[in-house]
Amino acid sequence: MRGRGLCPYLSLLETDPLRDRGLRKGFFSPAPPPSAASSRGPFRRAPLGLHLFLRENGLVRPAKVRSRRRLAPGYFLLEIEAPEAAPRARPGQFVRLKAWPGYDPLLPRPFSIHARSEKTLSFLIQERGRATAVLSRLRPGEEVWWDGPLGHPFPLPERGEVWLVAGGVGLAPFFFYLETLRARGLSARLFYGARTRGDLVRLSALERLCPVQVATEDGSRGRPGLVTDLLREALKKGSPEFILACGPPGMLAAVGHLGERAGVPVYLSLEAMMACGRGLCLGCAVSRKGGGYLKVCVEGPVFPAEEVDLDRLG
Amino acid sequence: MRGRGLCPYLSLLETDPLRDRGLRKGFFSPAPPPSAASSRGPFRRAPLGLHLFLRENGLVRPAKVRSRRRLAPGYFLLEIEAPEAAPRARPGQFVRLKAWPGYDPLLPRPFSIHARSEKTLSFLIQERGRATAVLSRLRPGEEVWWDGPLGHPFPLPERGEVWLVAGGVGLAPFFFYLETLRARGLSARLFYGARTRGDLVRLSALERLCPVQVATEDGSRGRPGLVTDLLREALKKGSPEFILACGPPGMLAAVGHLGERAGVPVYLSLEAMMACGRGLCLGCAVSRKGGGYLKVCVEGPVFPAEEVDLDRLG
Amino acid sequence: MTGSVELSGLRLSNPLMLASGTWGFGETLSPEILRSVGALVTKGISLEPRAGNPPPRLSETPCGLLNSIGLENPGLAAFRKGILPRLLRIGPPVIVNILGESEEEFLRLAEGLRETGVAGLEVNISCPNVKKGGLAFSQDPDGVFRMVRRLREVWPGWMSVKLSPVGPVAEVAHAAEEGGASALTCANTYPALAIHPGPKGPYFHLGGLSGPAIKPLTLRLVYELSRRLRRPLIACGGILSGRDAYEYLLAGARAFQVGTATLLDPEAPRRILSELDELSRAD
Amino acid sequence: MTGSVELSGLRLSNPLMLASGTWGFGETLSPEILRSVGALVTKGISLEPRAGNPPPRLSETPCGLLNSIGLENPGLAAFRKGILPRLLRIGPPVIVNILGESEEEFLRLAEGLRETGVAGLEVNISCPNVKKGGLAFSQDPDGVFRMVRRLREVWPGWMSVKLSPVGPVAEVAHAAEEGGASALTCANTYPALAIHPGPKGPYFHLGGLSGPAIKPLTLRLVYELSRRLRRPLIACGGILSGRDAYEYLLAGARAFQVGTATLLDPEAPRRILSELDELSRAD
Ligand SMILES: Cc1cc2nc3c(=O)[nH]c(=O)nc-3n(C[C@H](O)[C@H](O)[C@H](O)COP(=O)(O)OP(=O)(O)OC[C@H]3O[C@@H](n4cnc5c(N)ncnc54)[C@H](O)[C@@H]3O)c2cc1C
Ligand SMILES: Cc1cc2nc3c(=O)[nH]c(=O)nc-3n(C[C@H](O)[C@H](O)[C@H](O)COP(=O)(O)OP(=O)(O)OC[C@H]3O[C@@H](n4cnc5c(N)ncnc54)[C@H](O)[C@@H]3O)c2cc1C
Ligand SMILES: Cc1cc2nc3c(=O)[nH]c(=O)nc-3n(C[C@H](O)[C@H](O)[C@H](O)COP(=O)(O)O)c2cc1C
Ligand SMILES: Cc1cc2nc3c(=O)[nH]c(=O)nc-3n(C[C@H](O)[C@H](O)[C@H](O)COP(=O)(O)O)c2cc1C
Ligand code: FES
Ligand code: FES
Repeated sequence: MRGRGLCPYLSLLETDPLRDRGLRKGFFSPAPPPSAASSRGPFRRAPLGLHLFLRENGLVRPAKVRSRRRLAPGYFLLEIEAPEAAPRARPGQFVRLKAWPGYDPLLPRPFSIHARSEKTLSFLIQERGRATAVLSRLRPGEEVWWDGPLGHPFPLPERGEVWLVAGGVGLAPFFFYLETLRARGLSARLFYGARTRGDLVRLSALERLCPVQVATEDGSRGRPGLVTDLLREALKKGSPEFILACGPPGMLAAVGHLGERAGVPVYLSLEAMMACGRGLCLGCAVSRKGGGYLKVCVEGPVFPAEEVDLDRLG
Repeated sequence: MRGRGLCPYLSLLETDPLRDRGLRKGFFSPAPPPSAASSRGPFRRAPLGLHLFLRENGLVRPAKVRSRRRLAPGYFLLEIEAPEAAPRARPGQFVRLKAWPGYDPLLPRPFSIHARSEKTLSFLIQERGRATAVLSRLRPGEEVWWDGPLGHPFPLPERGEVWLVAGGVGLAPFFFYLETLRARGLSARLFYGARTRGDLVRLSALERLCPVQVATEDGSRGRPGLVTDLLREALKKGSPEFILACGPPGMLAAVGHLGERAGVPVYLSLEAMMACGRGLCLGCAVSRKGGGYLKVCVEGPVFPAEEVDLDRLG
Repeated sequence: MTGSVELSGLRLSNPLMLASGTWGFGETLSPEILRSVGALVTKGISLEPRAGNPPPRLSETPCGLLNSIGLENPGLAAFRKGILPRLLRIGPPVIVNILGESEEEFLRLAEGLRETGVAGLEVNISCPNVKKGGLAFSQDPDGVFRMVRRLREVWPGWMSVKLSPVGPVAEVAHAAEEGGASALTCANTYPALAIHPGPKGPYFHLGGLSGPAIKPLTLRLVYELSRRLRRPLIACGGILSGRDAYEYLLAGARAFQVGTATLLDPEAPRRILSELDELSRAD
Repeated sequence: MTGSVELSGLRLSNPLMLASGTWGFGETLSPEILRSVGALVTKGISLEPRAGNPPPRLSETPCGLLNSIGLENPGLAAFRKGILPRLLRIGPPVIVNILGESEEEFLRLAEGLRETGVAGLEVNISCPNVKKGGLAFSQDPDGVFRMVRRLREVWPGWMSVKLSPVGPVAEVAHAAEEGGASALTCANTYPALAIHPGPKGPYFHLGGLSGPAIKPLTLRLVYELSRRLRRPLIACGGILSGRDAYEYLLAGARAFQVGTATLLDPEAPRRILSELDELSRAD
């Protein structure tokens, strides 16, 4: 038992579960070529491809907080000075933020761009753990490091209506998106669900941008039940050019299946743990339908639902 | 060369330089019994011994900042709510502070008690590195974790005059001490030196408590030169009951030697890297004259100079 | 999860132990806290007193503490006479951590602690073996097997071997188990280095790393070892919260030690037990 | 200190390399930054493409990053054809990190990269050797010696062996050196574990630890090895600032790699070089 050669050595190394399952020989998943995606709807990528876009536009800056405003218990709006990024930002993109000194927490956190002005970007943030706690206490003038805009923007409709499905703080990127649609004379509907009424934010502002239907699991506001119930009923009476959903994994999977059954293209805005936000680490993988992985930060965050292994969304 | 038994194994372990120097067999240094110290002057320890004192009085609390006031570039006064500690605090003692979330930096930082009111403790802090940078930005109402009071208090004179020697931010504990002396009708003189005039703080407040003589290395205020020059001259003309010094190691060593030559008892307030502040880690060692080590946090921070290996003060 | 645990015949009222070298001899901690822990593991005691290393003995690292205390301790005689009786009166089982530079020294320490009332020994093998040219015991599985076997002849009571987390850890753990250890303490600090600017040029501070930074590493070790050993594991490394302790229990430890946490916050043992208690109710 | 360095015949314009797996293939980094580094060490390339591990692949730990990417890469053919030509046009020497599960795989990788214009290879031995029942190369000094010797027969050019920081590190380093390595990269990530609450119960995330937390450990390793090896050491582990890099150079490294820093901040390589430059002037 003792003696180095005899004792089966402990696997004190990075394990490889895929190997154990015989799935190790797979394929490296490069960004899907634009044509493959566009066969299923107008999923437009940034003109030069995201890579170039990020090189030109993914900027890293220390900046100041412009404002921080509580929206509801557990939710706040954070606005930062970002004159270099604001003009280039597109709805669906995200920014990494770090507003604490030192290495604990280590990773900047990603947040969707909720709104923008000429020189600022705004984020709708849910207080969840340590980093969002720090962000929730920031004051105007305090320093925040930002990196962005990152990720692919949301697709825009050709001419028809978009149906947006938001679960909880998944609402965050849709405000910017709705403002963008409105500026282009495009129309949308929003289905917005949350656990309870206290989790529904920005309702008046949203209602000025498009028709909004609301659902709460506890029935404290709007329809009692899930937001996917609202969508299911709406799909019985009509259909949009496409559906765009952002929210918890269970909701995304349900929307994906609903769209498939109704024959309506669905785009899902995914989340994953991120270390870099720009394709360097390969950490932000989600399972792709048919095998292999998608990288949320550089191939997403928005994906056609049929590319995503909905059952493995987490 | 290969093969475990043949290759001289690397010392991937905690080294023990003392062992290499044949000094490993030493002695564990318990707190010196009161009698040994009092043979050299009225060095009074807390009545029940520091250990009991800490058990009863070394309290750990989250508390709020009362005020933070800039004194000069690089120096500020921080006042915290500490109603449980303030009444028990004695001059010469210190408090550990942590005012940032998370584990980086890991260690709370020690600061001498600069002043106290009925419910607050104040600290005179020099901006030096990461933790003091955070402390320098605290606002009233923000949370700070404190642990104290810790350490032995400064000795009080029987009836004669005390001469205080402060170097730079070594001034910090003397304000509280001077207020205490004054309340007891005891008298003192302060010799206060720094690199330049901008490093001299609280002069008016100090001058209301005792005669103050000042020296700056660049001559921008007071006597050009070191504070020990002031002391040397003063010792030619008179002498105090004892000298109490707080400042950089070089200054402490010089004061120790000056006192020895003049036959005046000297007490030095020492500093050392601290992990615990209450005798648990044995990390705050300084070299004792004649061998072995003193623990700054539980045997000090104030020591009779003749117990300290002045040449090894760092 | 904060109730009674049994480790090869040693029963503790709860799984939290105070780690060697991180609580002094309890003089400055609240008696209530000292009474409340599952076991007290003493500072490492050697035959002769040790003065420890010259300063600096502490460096702060990212989420870590690097120490080179140098195993300062009063030596067996002074410990047995002047300190141990008081420790035994506190309440929890007292486990004496022993350190030596040869097999003989460990044996004499064990002999010298017989019939003193201690609940057990923790054998710190992260020391150089002068009989083997300074090769640390922790790097020598055969040596550990032999020494533990011989220790068992003089110490039939409870005995944990405290592993170093570097080197042939699995083999040493197996060797200790086969030699007759009651339990394994996994693990001691990690060899580390911090470099500071100094008046005479850069200062190289060599020592052992502890604290939050090491938790992912020692947690992995406990996970790997617990699946391969028969004896119970006592986890030690970067436990600062109930959640940290819980993770180690999930990873296979039966009990755990708290070290650096108490240095940072003297209330830590109480807080950690209370947090662990809350977690076990939530589950 | 930010000037040209030479490592066994390979000349770099400065000592900073981008570490394997931490800069993608450069598509999203500023071309200016990519051009400015001393060398580019590619993601680990295997013979066949690898899809990598299922998510989650990342955990945050105290001052650390735990990754289980699973060595996802396009495989030798796609790399050589579709990626390498572009990398070679950037400017700095390109060192291809290769990984295999047997000696033969390493040899074929080396053969497959001959006459491609790469400046050298970095041999990642932190992989299980399927021919030895999964024993990692990094735990098998004899195996490393033999493999490096055989690699030298097919690859006479520059070649660093990238050490794992756990196990018989010194012996493996000596073995690599004797086998003919041009340099040693010290070191890869540390085996680690993070446990997360999950919908189906606690999730055990096994992977490799990098970032600030590991610096004191790898710094110690570099210090110990540099005093015993003849070949130059390339340090890698927790370098996030010029000061960190400087400490490794003081500890005996000739060059260094930056990994996690670039993930956190894409400007890191430029910033670190600039900080190191300032430090060398200050001295
Ligand atoms: C593309 C994207 C867009 C997002 N947009 C928003 C938004 O607009 N508003 C909002 O409130 N939240 C958003 N999130 C989620 C947000 O990043 C997390 O809630 C936040 O990181 C939590 O940090 P914490 O320290 O407070 O919590 P922690 O306790 O540290 O973490 C809680 C959870 O947050 C997630 N998380 C933590 N760190 C990271 C990281 N580095 N990368 C990705 N996920 C992480 C993990 O799921 C983790 O389990 C987005 C996430 C992604 C990936
Ligand atoms: C008993 C005592 C009383 C003190 N009183 C005062 C005071 O009244 N006012 C004041 O400005 N400063 C005081 N100091 C010094 C003060 O603790 C340091 O300046 C402060 O810790 C620096 O922290 P930083 O993070 O800003 O700097 P860092 O860059 O982290 O450290 C700079 C230096 O500060 C010292 N230091 C850092 N951490 C610790 C620690 N945990 N324990 C001890 N020293 C440390 C070390 O010498 C270190 O090299 C005192 C120190 C001691 C030991
Ligand atoms: C200041 C200090 C002193 C220590 N002294 C000893 C010792 O004497 N014997 C021993 O076996 N371990 C000693 N240790 C190691 C601890 O018992 C423990 O194994 C290590 O610190 C890891 O646990 P932690 O991260 O919770 O601190 C010491 C650790 C520290 C920080
Ligand atoms: C996301 C990620 C991917 C990595 N991929 C590889 C790899 O493919 N091959 C390799 O030898 N090392 C790989 N490493 C290890 C790094 O090259 C480096 O050795 C390690 O991260 C320590 O350096 P750091 O602390 O500066 O990040 C990877 C590290 C990370 C964080
Ligand atoms: S977060 Fe690093 S590749 Fe997506
Ligand atoms: S700081 Fe821990 S014993 Fe003094």
